[in-house]
Amino acid sequence: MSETTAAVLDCHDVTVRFGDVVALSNVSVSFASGAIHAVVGQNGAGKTTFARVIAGLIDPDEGSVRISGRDMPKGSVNDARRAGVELVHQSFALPPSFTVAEAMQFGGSGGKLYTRSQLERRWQAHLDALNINVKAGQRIRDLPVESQQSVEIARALVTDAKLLILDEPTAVLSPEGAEKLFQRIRHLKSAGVTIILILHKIREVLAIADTVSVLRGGKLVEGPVACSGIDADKLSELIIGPSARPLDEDDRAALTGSASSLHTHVGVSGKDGAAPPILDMKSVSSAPDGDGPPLTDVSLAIRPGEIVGVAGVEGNGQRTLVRALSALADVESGTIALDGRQVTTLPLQGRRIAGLRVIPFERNVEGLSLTSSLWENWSARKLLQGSLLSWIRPSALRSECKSALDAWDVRYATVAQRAGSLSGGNAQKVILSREMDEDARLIIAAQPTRGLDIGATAFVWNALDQARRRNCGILLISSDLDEIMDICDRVVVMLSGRIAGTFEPPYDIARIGAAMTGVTHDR
Amino acid sequence: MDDIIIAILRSGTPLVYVTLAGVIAQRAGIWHLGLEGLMIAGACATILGIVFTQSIVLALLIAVGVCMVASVLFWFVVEKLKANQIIAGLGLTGLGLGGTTLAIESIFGSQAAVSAPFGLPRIGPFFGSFGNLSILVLLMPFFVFAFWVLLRRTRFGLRLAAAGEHPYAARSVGIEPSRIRLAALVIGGALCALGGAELAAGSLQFFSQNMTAGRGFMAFAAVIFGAGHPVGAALAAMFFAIVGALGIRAQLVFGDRVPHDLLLGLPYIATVIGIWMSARLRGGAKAISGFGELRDN
Amino acid sequence: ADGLVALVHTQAAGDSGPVDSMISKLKQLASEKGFPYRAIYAQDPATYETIFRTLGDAGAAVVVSTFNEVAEPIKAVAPDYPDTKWIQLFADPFEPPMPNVVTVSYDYYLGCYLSGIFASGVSASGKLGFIGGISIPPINADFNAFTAGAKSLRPDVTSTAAFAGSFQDPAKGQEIATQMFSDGIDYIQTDAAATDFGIITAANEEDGRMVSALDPAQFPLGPKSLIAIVGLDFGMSLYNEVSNALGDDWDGGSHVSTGLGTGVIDFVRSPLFEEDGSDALNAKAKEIWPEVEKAKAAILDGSLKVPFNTEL
Amino acid sequence: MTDSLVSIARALVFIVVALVLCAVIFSIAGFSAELMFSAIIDGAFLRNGALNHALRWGLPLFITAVGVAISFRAGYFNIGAQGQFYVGAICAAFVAEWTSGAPAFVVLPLCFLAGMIGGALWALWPGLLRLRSGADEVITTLMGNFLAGLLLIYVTSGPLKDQSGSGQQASSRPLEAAYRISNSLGVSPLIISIAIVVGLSMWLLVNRTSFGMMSGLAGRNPTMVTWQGAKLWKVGLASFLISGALAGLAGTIELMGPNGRLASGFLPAHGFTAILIALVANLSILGSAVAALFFGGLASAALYLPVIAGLPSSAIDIINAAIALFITARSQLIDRIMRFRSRANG
Ligand SMILES: Nc1ncnc2c1ncn2[C@@H]1O[C@H](COP(=O)(O)OP(=O)(O)OP(=O)(O)O)[C@@H](O)[C@H]1O
Ligand SMILES: Nc1ncnc2c1ncn2[C@@H]1O[C@H](COP(=O)(O)OP(=O)(O)OP(=O)(O)O)[C@@H](O)[C@H]1O
Ligand SMILES: [Mg+2]
Ligand SMILES: [Mg+2]
Repeated sequence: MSETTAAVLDCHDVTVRFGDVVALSNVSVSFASGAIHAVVGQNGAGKTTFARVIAGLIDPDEGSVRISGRDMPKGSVNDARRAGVELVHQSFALPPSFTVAEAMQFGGSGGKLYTRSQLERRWQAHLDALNINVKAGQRIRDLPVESQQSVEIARALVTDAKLLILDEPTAVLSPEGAEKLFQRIRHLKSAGVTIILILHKIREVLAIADTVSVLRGGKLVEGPVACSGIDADKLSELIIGPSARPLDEDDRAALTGSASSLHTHVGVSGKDGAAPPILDMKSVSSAPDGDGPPLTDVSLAIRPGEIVGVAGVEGNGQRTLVRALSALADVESGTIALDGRQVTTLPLQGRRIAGLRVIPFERNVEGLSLTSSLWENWSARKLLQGSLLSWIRPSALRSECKSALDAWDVRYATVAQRAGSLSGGNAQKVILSREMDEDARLIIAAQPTRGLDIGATAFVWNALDQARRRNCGILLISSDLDEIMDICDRVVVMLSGRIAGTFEPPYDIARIGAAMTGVTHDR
Repeated sequence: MDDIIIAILRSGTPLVYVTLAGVIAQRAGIWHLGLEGLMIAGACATILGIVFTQSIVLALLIAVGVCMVASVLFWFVVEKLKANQIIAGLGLTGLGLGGTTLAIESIFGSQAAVSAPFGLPRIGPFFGSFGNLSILVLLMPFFVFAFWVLLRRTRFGLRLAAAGEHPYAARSVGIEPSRIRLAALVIGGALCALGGAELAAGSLQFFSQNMTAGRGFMAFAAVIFGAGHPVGAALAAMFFAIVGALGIRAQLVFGDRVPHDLLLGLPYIATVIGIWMSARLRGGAKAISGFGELRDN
Repeated sequence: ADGLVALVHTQAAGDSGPVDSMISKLKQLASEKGFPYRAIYAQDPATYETIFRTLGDAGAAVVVSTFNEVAEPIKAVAPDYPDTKWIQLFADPFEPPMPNVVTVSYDYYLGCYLSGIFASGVSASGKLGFIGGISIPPINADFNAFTAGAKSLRPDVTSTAAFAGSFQDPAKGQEIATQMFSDGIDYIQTDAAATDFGIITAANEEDGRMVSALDPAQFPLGPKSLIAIVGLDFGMSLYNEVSNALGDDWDGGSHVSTGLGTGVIDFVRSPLFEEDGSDALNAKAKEIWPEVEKAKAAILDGSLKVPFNTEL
Repeated sequence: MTDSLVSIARALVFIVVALVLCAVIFSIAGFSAELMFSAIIDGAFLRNGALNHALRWGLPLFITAVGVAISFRAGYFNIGAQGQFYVGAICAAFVAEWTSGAPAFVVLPLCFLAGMIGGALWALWPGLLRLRSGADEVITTLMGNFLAGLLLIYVTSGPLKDQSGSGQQASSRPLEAAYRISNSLGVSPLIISIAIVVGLSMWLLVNRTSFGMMSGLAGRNPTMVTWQGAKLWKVGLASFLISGALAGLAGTIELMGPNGRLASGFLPAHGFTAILIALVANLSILGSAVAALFFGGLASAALYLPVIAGLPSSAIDIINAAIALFITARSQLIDRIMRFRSRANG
């Protein structure tokens, strides 16, 4: 009893500043050991920064951190790790050229001198024990983000962690994946590990966490409070704060999960079957392309004002689909038509001019140049509409960018700041504001709400809805079934590069799930 | 035939040592264009060491010490003062070339070459016509192997690579990239010293200004050629040596018909072709470019 | 600086040959006569003129420079600084002459011609080698003269040229020489400044390998291999010219043509080799020497004209 | 504004650091440090015509540096400026030789055209190798420099050799006065205006065209611009060609201007200094202009030093090297001070 009540983590008056941005201000919180603590908050609220402070990656400007009663010297990762703190980054914390085994090894202890096979055997065992199915010999860069994350978790569990922090672990996971993760977490909890979970989905918070704490604008506005004592609406209130505009009912319902049982989606009137499709893929097969299987005989039509969702376990060809539509993966047979115009051989620039817009999977690599200014990132699309020598007026672009970012209420200091200094959620909004412009015709949205807070997520959904009302066609790839079932007019399930099934509302989650896992089903 | 192999081993060995230095630095995330400067410093220190201490061991220790100190300076400028690696490296090279010349000038009152009474120990008659090669030639393969182990089969090697490829990931497991780089550069300094020693005292027993004649840059080329892999880079270095030998052969054979300057260019042309080939084999994309960092600090 | 004497050398010091000897002689003269001096290495042709002007502005009394590359810059600068005396060593006569410029030419290639004759006598294989720093006209001329000399007695000899690509790369020199020797070449004439050290080292590795270098100082480096040198006493010549210039009987505008005749250039056998070298070779050397002397005399009395050809 | 202030302050501070380091080395080697300092200041800034000298060396450097900046911005580390500079000069020299006798208004444009094309071609092949096969441009351009150096030796002692007199020098015939665009002091209205035109046009290209922004983005994150539909190879090739052409232009200026002839091994450090300038200027065009002027002054000081301070050439090399070692350094300390002051002021 006393063991569980003892505080494993004490933060006292922790303040972190990045230049003029105050990421955390006077956060004082203490977490009891042996429990699962959720930390929630909007994008840019300071969650990741908080996590990094505990992990010793960021040396707070003020305040102190005590772990299981011992004062941590400021910003020392080693001390934090010695005290049993492990941080699972959502992204970028594994050297791409490393094999999984090497990625496990380089942070760990022991094995000063090894052979490849030793190393792989050693870590394969570890991975299997955590039933993570990646080969220890695979290179990180060849893994889809999902597997990268499981590898990160596996790495965090190499040493016997006492305090495990996961930064938005579910953002990249399919519902099943998330459920698996939660089981793993509960298992760890029962093994006496304290877990801090940074989450966005309130449903998940309530499903797994013992306590929840809320950060807003770098301040701790609530908690840790027992989840038993708080309900979804209250929590979303706390996260968004009084200032922000309230969500409309069904969005909130979907977000907080209170209504997640009934997916009675009603399409908009604007869409009529007669209109010629905006996207018309006819039995497209592609060459093998990067990770995931090639497309085989994929036919898909999207009519104006229609949102088509692509469900499926990650790595079943969704990426190839997006790349093929973006003319980045080469199509071997079949045809692609945009707005009734053949674009099968047209390069991406041409397709974009024809109205194609892409919100790519990898926000920080494919979507943004983190070291370039916001306005440069934002203007990229416009620039490529014309010839390379066409004239530009930076001041004009800056102000356009500014108004666009404000319209999407991105939290940023100036349009001249580096994209890399935005929190992930705000970074995503920058991309959305670039890709969802007036003259978009077909919008491909790959995981558009991954890592976004509930406000931002609702915002994206509204934006997609607006686009639909403008009679755009929208292809939404998401590993979040709820999201898909909630906003899509039609859902196709991809399985190993093929379309394994098409579903119309009202959706039957069971049949979709079956299709995703390849269980044969009758239509 | 033996003579040719001997000549290749002689011209290749110094290059290999310096290339290894470049490899370890490159893997730690530093594009080391100071190799030339460290190499010449090593050569000069070795010869002066022999002249003044009459002991090859002391001479080597001095050379290694000098190059290590210079490497620490380089590290300080690049890591602590955040100077641009490429430029700072070229600066280090300039310091090496100018400093050694100034040294012999102020010591001997002239820039004339300094000759040493003896050089590195030879591997001995047991090896027949190869007996005249220095022990560093004999040790070279072992060094390459040791480096392969160090960089590809030890945790230190992994940490080095992590620090170079993804400093943030390194930091998040408690590795201090800049410390790792210090280690890498200091080790590299020692190797440059050996390379310089072999060049000046392996069979020559002379130091003359600028005697490295661009070998440091060829080593740097070998690093990229070998895609930062110790064995690959060492092979690339030997490839340069072979091509150099062939270039001479070409002069002797075609010299009367083809302009000598063109024949002198053959090694460089071959290097370009080699790079091109290896890039094709590696599918291009993988060609190292540490350019992101160069732009973004 | 009053009475400043400056040497602007266009080849790097440290060649243990011409440049070093000029510098040391200048120092010697400076200490004897007590004038301030500068030895300036002008590596970059684009800077010659600027350096000369700077010296002129600094009021230098005498400016000595080397090789034909500096001719144009001197022509451009000398008239603007009439009080400065300009001496160009290794030069062609100016047309028209300038009152404050003295040009000195050397027939260094003739020394190489004699070396060729000598080589044809001492070489057993009849295969001769020539290693230069870079393939530039004066060096090419030396090689052509060397070949001509050799063939003048033994038309059947072959002579091969190779260049190290640098005057400062002994290791390269050694590699080239090694290959030459292993091709059966047994006599190499060097013409590559510091690169020569490697050539001599290569020659020392086996008996019967012969080298002819540039400077007496190199004799000790190869007592068994360095059989002779094509000496060029640049230093002495600089010493004389500067002394004249500082004296009162300096005749500006003149052209001094010196070399074989005045002993500034000569082909000299190594006394060390005569002691330590193989007797067989020394015997051959003695045998051929009269031919060398004869050719030298013929050149001096004008009965023998050696073509000066700067093309390879 | 404050940023440029900061970087200038930085550069200056660290140049002083470098010079102090040199002073230490020299006093160990037995040369007078204060003589060195005074000579540098004097040679670079104070003596009469100092600005003129700085311009003579600085203008061509500026032009090459702008080219370097263009290719660096696009993410291609083309360190082949030296070779492109040489090949440009060589091509111009050949054209001047062939058209010799024709009126200047015919010869000059042809020479400049030839020089720029030559430089561009010498950048083209590394560019193609990089863009089509991913062959690392650092090495290919480095090798390109070596090769161009040999080519220069070859043409100056072969095809273009000045046959006058005993024909001993490795250099081409002096150009007829009519074809010179400046006297040997190397500053003329034409050269200055060429530099200005290059500076302006390239500034516009970089800051006012989508090419400029695209290359900037591509240099930082090629993947992202690919997803925007950019054709990387277009941007890349253009950058290579422009940088080569500008280096070639600089070579032509040196040939037709101050040098008036092609000599083997002339301006061996031109390319390196240009790279230095571009990086010190943080790849900005305007910054390059300032930096070029500064390094021009330094170059003329380097010629002044051995005469006045009697420093040996190796000492000059050391000074340049030390400056290169430190000039791109930045220390939080200075930045803080500067930021603090700028806050205080505004
Ligand atoms: N390295 C950095 N440099 C500058 N500003 C930063 C940096 N990291 C974070 N910030 C800023 O600090 C604030 C908090 O960032 P943080 O990433 O902690 O938010 P978050 O809660 O993780 O957001 P998200 O939900 O999107 O992950 C944001 O305004 C962000 O822009
Ligand atoms: N390598 C890095 N160095 C410094 N700051 C970084 C780095 N990577 C990310 N950041 C900052 O840390 C903050 C958190 O980003 P991170 O990717 O760690 O998780 P995140 O904020 O949750 O991102 P996402 O919203 O994509 O999940 C961001 O504000 C970003 O500016
Ligand atoms: Mg975060
Ligand atoms: Mg996030």
